[in-house]
Amino acid sequence: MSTVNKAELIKEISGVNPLKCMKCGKCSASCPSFNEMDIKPHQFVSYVVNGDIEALVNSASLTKCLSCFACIERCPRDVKPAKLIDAARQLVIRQKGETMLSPNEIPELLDPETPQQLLVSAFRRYRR
Amino acid sequence: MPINKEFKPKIVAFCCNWCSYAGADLAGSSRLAYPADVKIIKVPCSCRVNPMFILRAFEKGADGVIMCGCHPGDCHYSTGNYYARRRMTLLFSMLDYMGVENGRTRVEWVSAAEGVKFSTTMNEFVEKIYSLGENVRLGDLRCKK
Amino acid sequence: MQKIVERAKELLADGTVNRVLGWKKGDMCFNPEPAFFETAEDLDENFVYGGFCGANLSKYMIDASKLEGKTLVLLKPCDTYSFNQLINEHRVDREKAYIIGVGCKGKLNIETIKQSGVKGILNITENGDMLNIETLYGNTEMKYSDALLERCHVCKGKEHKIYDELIGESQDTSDRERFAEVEKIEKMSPEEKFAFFQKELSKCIRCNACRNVCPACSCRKCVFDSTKFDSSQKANTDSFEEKMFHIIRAFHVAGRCTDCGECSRVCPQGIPLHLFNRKFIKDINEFYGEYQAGADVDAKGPLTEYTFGDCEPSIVKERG
Amino acid sequence: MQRIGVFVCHCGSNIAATVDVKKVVEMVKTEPGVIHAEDYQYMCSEAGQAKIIEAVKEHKLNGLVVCSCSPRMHEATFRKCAERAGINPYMVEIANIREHCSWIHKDMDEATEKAVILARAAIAKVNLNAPLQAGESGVVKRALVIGGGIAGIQTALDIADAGFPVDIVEKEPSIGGRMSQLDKTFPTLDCSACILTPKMVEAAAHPNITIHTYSEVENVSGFVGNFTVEIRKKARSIDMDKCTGCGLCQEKCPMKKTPSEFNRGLGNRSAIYTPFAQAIPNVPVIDRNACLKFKTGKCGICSTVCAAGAIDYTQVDTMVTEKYGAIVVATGFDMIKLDKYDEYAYSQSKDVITSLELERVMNAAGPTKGHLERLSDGKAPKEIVFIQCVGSRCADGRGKGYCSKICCMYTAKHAMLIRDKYPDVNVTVFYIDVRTPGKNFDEFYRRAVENYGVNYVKGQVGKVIPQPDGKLLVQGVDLIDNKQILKEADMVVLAAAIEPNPDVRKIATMLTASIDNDNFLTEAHAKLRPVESPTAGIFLSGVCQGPKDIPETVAQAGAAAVKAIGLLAKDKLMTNPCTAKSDELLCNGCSKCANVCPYGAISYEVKEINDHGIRETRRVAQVNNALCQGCGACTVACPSGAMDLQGFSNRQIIAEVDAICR
Repeated sequence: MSTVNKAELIKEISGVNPLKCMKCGKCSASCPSFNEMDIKPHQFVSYVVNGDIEALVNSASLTKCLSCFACIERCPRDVKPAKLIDAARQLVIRQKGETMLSPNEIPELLDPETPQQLLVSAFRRYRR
Repeated sequence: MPINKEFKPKIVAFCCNWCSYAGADLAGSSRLAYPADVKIIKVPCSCRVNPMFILRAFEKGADGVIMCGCHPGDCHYSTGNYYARRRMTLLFSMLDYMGVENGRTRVEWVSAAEGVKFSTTMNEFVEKIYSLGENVRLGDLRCKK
Repeated sequence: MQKIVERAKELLADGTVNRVLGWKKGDMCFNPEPAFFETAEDLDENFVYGGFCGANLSKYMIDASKLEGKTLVLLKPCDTYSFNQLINEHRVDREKAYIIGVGCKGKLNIETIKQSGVKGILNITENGDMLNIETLYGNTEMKYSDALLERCHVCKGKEHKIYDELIGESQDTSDRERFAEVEKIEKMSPEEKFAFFQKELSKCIRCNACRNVCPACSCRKCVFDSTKFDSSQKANTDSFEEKMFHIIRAFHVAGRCTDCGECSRVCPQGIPLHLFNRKFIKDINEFYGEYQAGADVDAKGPLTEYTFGDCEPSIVKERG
Repeated sequence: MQRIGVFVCHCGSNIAATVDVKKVVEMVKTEPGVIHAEDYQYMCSEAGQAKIIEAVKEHKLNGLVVCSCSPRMHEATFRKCAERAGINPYMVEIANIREHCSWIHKDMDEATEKAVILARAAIAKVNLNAPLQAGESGVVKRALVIGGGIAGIQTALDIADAGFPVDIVEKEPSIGGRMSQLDKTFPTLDCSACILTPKMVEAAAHPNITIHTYSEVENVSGFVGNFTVEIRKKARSIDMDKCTGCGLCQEKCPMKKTPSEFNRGLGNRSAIYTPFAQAIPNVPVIDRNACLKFKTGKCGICSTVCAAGAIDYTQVDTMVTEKYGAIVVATGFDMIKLDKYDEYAYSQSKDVITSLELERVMNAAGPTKGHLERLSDGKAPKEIVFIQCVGSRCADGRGKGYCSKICCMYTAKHAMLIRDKYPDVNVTVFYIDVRTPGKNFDEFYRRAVENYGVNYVKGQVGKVIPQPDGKLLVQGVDLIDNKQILKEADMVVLAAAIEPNPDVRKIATMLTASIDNDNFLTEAHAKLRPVESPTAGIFLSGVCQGPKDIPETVAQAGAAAVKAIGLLAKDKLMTNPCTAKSDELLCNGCSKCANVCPYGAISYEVKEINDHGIRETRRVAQVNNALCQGCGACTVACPSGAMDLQGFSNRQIIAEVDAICR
């Protein structure tokens, strides 16, 4: 898949129009995992706009985002960076040809450093 | 939705001068496209639209008629659209009662600021008319046969 | 009937009224027609009042209001609604009318009698609850209540809404749901509805009887006769025109129609025209609150009024 | 049959790029009534108009169809052009082939076909057009200004100086408006009261100005040049003629714990009060909801102490009815409510305040006598954080979509004033953009940074967290450094968005003036008629039309005044000739039309009619052309078709329908 297509796919999955962003930074200001992230929430938008999806997909932010939705809640332009990162995750999942994780596999994969909230959030979002 | 390429619907849109016609102008200056099947007739107010005009359009082969006016409460003449609302409600109800598909008639309140709404409304309406197909129930049957 | 004639003669004699508006005998017992009477002799000779006097006389008062002096007009309970509506629209002059509210126990429909299989009717006489029918083929009888006009089955009541004096007893003959027929059509599929009206309306010969008899359809010149809408009167040239005519006719009287049923009574083709008017009445009642045209002389009428919270036209779609 | 000329405009490439104008010309030539058709680059230009005039002369045309931009743009131009060519201006129809065609369609064939149909509809209509003559109506030489803030005061002064009487209606007990609440004004930092109060005094003393304070417009009828307005003067409970403004009543009033609206609820006032010391008129009002006398019947201290005997508890609202030729709306603005912005802790901490509240705090007559202090504990703050764009530029439905325009500048002002007076206080401003278009505005902002050391941080604040020790933890971001910032502040100031005064919608409805979704009044033309409402005779002054600072407001107030003066200076106005007209021969006299007329323009006359030889006395409808605005409600209410609308007649509209459905 070309980078252009991936960027389009991210927009489609997330339902977000990144061009609405006015670069105010309120997402990064709200983010509880800001310091853990290599690509900061307000930067997600420009990565999608510029089509640099590879970097986004490989970034630590993918796992560090807690899906707490503070940025979605507070974004004044309705851009919702968390939805973008979420779409990037979906992209990874779909690439691997898997759409779900069996609960039995989890203990093995579990990193003790992983925040609780991320786990809860992941279950909330990916169970089918 | 399968679109019949042969079918070019005729759609008459009555727009009040103050809000909806200006809304259509705004849609134009914002380059918000909607199908060319829609032709707009300017009236001073939605209350100028006589049911006769709507029936006449159907008689002459229109496939859909839409009336747009200022939002209730915003009428340039203060009360015109309130009367229009009652008139059109009763007329549409009667057409429905007589077996005319109720998607062929529509009233939408579009302000001068709602170019986007004007365009989306027209797109929806045209799509609806395409899905209903040609207006065989109301047109001049004998001439067409 | 005799009481009415006596009183009419008195009022003519003492100069209270210059003429009497009533019904005169027709060529058959079942077709009396509206007429003006100016002398006692004329009254004695030609006046009639009976089960077949269904004609609503209020519309004739438009012309009578322009004549010299007062006119004695005989109104049945349901006719008084029409008269009130005409006062509301400044079409008749209350001062020019002397109203005798006449008793009514429901009016008869000759078509109903004929449809029951009775042929060659010579004479029909009322006998209490029964009708004695003389025919070429012998005598028969029928219950009075079985021969009523459609409108009498949905009678508005025995109360006269306006009168100067009352003569005779009235009774409420309603025994059907007023909107039952309308509801039945509303429940049909669009195809069935269309087929129903197509069938009924294709019978229309544009004789204009419905329009000419209607007390609400009283324009000096109908839009279908004038050049104002490029719709001047002519025979229907296409299948749509009769629909347009009947929709517009009903629309023009919407909120003004008292549901007197004259349109259906006079239609020579037997089109149930009241179904249009009654649909508007039903909608008005549902959307804007109960309204009976002619019940209140000072009412503004539902189509010349509004409230901020009126339903949107899309209700037609939502209601399904 | 008319002799019609069709003129198709290219509008440069605006139309010609998508519509084959030559083909349109060819196609319409065969339409009934069309004698001549041509196209031109710019029909509205002088050269284009000259072509029209030439064609009228050459072909003896009596009707024109111009296929061009929206009639809202150039209908008036082409009507004037027709007049110059010697034909009636109402014999012109516009086919809108730009906004309704070329601009929205991409396919050339499709757009051309539609343009031809639109032209045909216009031609069909012109075939039925009749020359119309505009009537005349008089002008009442008096203006009404709704709102007594700086916009209203300036407009009133300008109109009054031109020699016309003006009434100001202000709903508060004093004129002065928002500006009277401000401490200093940018970019010069002069004291707001010092420049406003002289204007207030001037307005009060002006022989041509009448001020109705504590009053509201209750009803408006009529039309341009001749409005009738009912004004409710709310019961002040004070005899304005007797009151000397000594202030003793306020001093003695026992009910001193009522939140002061003027101080944005940060301080208290008495139940009998003037909003502020320099109030005009300097006559208090009794707040009947707060007054002990009105609540319990016991008290009456103010009446006892008033030497002038001015207190009158029995006063009731009075109605004043006055006629005006022009009405200026100057209803101003308020700050938005911040209840949807929980993240800034506005409702949780007294030390999170709006900028307008800060104005009161900084003002010497304010609740803290001008000392900068925390409202929670009265301590002097050491760290102050300003947050920009709170509720402005929001597309998420919580705030306003527009930029409030004034916040960047007033925040720079606040920051500068604080740093000037309290150099030990650190000031941080979180901004998205700093917008400083205006004379000396950017210099002002740079001064705040360069000379006063205000710390501007590009980024937003995500959250303000009140701490147990009373401090406020501000979590923001510095987008330039790409760092999240956690900062302990003593005070947080929110630059809340401004919104039009909520009452304006009610007023706009009364005036039938159009208003947008944000409650700003719409101007007749966004660029060319910015101080007029589309409703004739209504003018817009100040923030009711859009966000503005003081210099802009004053400029617009002057412009609105000039427009109003231009109207009042006329002796006669030409009326809209597209009015309803009743055919006496068809009229039933049923009153349906009069029932729906919003202007009371229809009356009934009993007169003798000659109906094709039959002479009869009939009751027939008469339309007052000066009152009729041409909406057409009556035409549909009329069952017989006797009532018709000139310029939009039944036959004309039907001809258009037929042409489109052909």
